[in-house]
Amino acid sequence: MIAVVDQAIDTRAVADAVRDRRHGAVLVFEGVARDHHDGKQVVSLFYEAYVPMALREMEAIAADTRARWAGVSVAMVHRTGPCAIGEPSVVIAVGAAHRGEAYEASRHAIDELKRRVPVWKREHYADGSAWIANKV
Amino acid sequence: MIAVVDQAIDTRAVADAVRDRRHGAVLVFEGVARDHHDGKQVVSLFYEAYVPMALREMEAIAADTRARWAGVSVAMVHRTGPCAIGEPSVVIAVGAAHRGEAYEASRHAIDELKRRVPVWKREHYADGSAWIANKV
Amino acid sequence: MRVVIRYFAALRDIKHRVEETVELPEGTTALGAYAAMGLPTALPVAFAVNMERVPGGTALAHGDELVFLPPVGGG
Amino acid sequence: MRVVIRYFAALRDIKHRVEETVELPEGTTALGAYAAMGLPTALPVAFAVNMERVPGGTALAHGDELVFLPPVGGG
Repeated sequence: MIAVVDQAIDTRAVADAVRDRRHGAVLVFEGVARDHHDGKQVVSLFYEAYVPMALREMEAIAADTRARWAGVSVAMVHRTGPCAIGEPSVVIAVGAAHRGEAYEASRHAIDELKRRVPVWKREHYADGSAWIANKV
Repeated sequence: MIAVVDQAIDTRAVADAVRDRRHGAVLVFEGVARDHHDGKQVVSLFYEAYVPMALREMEAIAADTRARWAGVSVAMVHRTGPCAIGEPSVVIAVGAAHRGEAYEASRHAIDELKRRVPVWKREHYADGSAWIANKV
Repeated sequence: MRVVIRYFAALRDIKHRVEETVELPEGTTALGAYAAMGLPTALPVAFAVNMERVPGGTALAHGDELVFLPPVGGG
Repeated sequence: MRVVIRYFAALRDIKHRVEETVELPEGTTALGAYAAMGLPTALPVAFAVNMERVPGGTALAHGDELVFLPPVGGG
């Protein structure tokens, strides 16, 4: 499952997409809208995506992850539009035979997503807003 | 939330136990009963625990994890009794401001759980069963 | 040649548009198109043509979809 | 002195019991109790007294709960 959605992400569905009788570990990462950034109080987030290219990049990251860690399953869903504090903006699920590869593959997938998937984040504060880039 | 339960683990409830407006990452690890081990086909698993000591050890691991990674939240639930292939035997949720500490704290918690929590696993095969220790 | 340009994030705010179809001289590069649209050269944008990241010096072709990518913030 | 012993996993299979209360001479150690129960010395067990891991040489006290811990397999 690779998707960009404009409503709340169903984390359980993302996790269920990677389940397999051969897997001993399922690791689910949720990137969640948090109420602060660089000392500023954040009221809400807004995500914008270049959707068709984002999907291509997410598919490429999933394929690369499966190639590096043979046998793992990967699902990734990113949200667009307004995202309230506490809600996930991205969910990545990885299933693997053993936990070591689940942790490595999951970390690789989220790091790559943050580096190259064309999605932009606007933080809203009490007194304005700003587009915030990921640290490279 | 630290618990030992004798029925299916509610993964969502474990994840929800660590949610916090200050967290930007929630990482949920599920250890899942898998259908093979060392080349043998596994039909089902059975877990036995020294419950009061298991709870003490899990509390100690959670406290140690929170001490090492300040600000993280930790929840851990282990299951006992029969566990069908594909069902989680353990769920560990970690919430953190940033993903780096979520991955490190989660990995630490499951590694420690596997090392020292008094829980035993019996694998059932088509032709018998055996108690299986974690690799040290 | 005719090229479709789509704008996102800070560039959408500046241009007040989501997408436009423009006529550009043959041989115009991605970076050339960026300058031709009057966008601030100080912005550290990357370029995607037909959803592939390309260097700024890449020459555009008729029918291309061109997107200027500000630093991403997903996750 | 009286000590409660609880058995788990392989040891429960061997003893066919979950728990027993035994009378042991004063000064008996955790390891001594293990031998006194006729359990196979080849098993690599650890010891818990009142839910704390202790060395095998630890002397038991009246009222202690003693558990022999086979290698764990949780997770």
